[in-house]
Amino acid sequence: MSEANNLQELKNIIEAALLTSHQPLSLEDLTRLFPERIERPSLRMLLDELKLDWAERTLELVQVASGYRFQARQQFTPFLARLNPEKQGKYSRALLETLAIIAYKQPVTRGDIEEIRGVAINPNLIRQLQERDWIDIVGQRDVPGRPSLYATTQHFLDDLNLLSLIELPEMQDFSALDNSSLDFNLQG
Amino acid sequence: MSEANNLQELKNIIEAALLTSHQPLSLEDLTRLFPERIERPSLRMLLDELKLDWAERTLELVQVASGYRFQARQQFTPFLARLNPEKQGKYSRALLETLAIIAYKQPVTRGDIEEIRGVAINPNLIRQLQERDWIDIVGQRDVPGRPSLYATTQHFLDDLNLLSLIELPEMQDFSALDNSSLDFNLQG
Amino acid sequence: MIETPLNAKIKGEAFTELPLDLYIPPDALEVYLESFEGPLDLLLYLIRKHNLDILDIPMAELTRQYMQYVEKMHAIKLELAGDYLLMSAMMIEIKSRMLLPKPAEIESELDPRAELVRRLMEYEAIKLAAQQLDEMPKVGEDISVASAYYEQISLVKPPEVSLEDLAAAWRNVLKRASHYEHHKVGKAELSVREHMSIILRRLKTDKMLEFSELFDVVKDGIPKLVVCFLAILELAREGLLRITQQAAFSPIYVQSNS
Repeated sequence: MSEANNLQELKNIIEAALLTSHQPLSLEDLTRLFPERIERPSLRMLLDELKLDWAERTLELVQVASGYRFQARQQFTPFLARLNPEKQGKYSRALLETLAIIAYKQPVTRGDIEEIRGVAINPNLIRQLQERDWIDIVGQRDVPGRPSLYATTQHFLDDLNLLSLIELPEMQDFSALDNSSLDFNLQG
Repeated sequence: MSEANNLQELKNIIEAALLTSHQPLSLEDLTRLFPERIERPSLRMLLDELKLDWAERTLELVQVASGYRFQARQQFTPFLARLNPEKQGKYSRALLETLAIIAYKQPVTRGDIEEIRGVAINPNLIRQLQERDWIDIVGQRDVPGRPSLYATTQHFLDDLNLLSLIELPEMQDFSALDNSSLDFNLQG
Repeated sequence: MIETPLNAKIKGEAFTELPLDLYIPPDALEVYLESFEGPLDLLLYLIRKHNLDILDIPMAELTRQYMQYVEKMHAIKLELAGDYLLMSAMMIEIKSRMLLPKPAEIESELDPRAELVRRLMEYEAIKLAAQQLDEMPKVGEDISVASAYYEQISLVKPPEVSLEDLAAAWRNVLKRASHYEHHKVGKAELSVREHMSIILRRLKTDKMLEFSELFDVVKDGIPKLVVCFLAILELAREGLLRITQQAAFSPIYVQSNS
């Protein structure tokens, strides 16, 4: 087999793998596809080519936190949405606020979350977020009771189409105003 | 938009739907993609074209019992198999509970399962159970969206070494038994 | 401007607008008060509604407003979380500290409101962030990920599931959903459920069957025939199949509603 043929063959295998995988594939996953050794720069080059091949097509090749995946272009969303009428309901505000606190302030304990929201938290919320694989326990805080510390997962980033936490919309963190400026205003 | 453009657009929507669907899509599913009415002969024609478009590519469009699906060509199977050297893990609690609900309450829709468990269900779970050939679709409920009805398969009974569902552990307090009308021997 | 989003229906009518003043239609009161996520949320709402300066909160006014709402919650016996009462106490404390004359040497001490303001701002930021998270496209909702089929030849056996695993899982479901009494399943119901699936499967291949074809009178014993009959009735009740007869004494047909 000529080298060009060989490269095309490798690219096809990668394409078939990405089109059939329901989760993102990392470079490491992709190297596992082949019995012989393949270097990461070659893989990256093939992925770039693949991205170009699909530039004008129905899916796009994107990179998210845990790897590469094909996903339908945005323009098809309204059509595809008609296929799944049993849509999951909207998320409750309590769940979204809990998720936001974990995403922006991680790692946090349940106590931290309750402190920020000013109300006790329903343990079901945490469980729901864990089942969705959006958060998990990354350790315990070294205080009496050793409460669990929660953080968001890679899967959370994948589901929100993000490469890393840095890509989250910036939080308008009013509280980060330093105390001196606050002080000044408060004297008024 | 010219008619040719319009047809290309319809074909793209069908392609995006088939490439991202977890299960085969029937003609009826495909008609649901579009807000306006589309005739079955037109759909069939578009599917034929799509099949041709992909004739030389990594996936093929095939028709199976419950509809159309894209699948990786045979030649890629050995490569794709290397991706999942699944450790003989354990199934998640969510998967087991989903399976239990289908076993005990069949036929049920995804919505039924979510209602009983009180949390949204990951579509991958259903897919995993289908791939294991433990559940399948036995019909659609006649409500808007026509959600699929899932039931356990013969293969599920075989794998659990059961002759019939009746051999599942009984889940009723004996004290609560009061439907004496059904008391005669139903185990036959 | 932050508003408390309401997704409430009262007597079938969507109720999306917050009342402009303190008058709230009696039917709406409960839904309305329940829509606050907690004392901080309620305080933020009051501050925004009355256009108060969050950096210079008039404590007397805010405390008065807050207490009015809390009393309303109390009056309609809304389960009043201790959190709301705790906040009242904290606000009254701040108010009284502000009333005390300050000796010159502690003039530089932090404003008693500082901690409350910090918490309100932090909460407001989180509230906004939560809205942003909600609006982001997500996999499974607005993002569809490629998942074409491929033949799996797995080299390792998939996990085993034992009967005990399954029973334990079902017990767990029941424990959590204890209010679903009818989810308890006895053998009689199980055999009916099994036959429901069997009949639906048959109707998938043969779109329409004569009623009698569903029964094997020769092979099946009476109990099984009864179960089969019950399964047909249950399927019809759940709207999963249709039973039709053209005229009296003519054949009865059963067909899937799918």
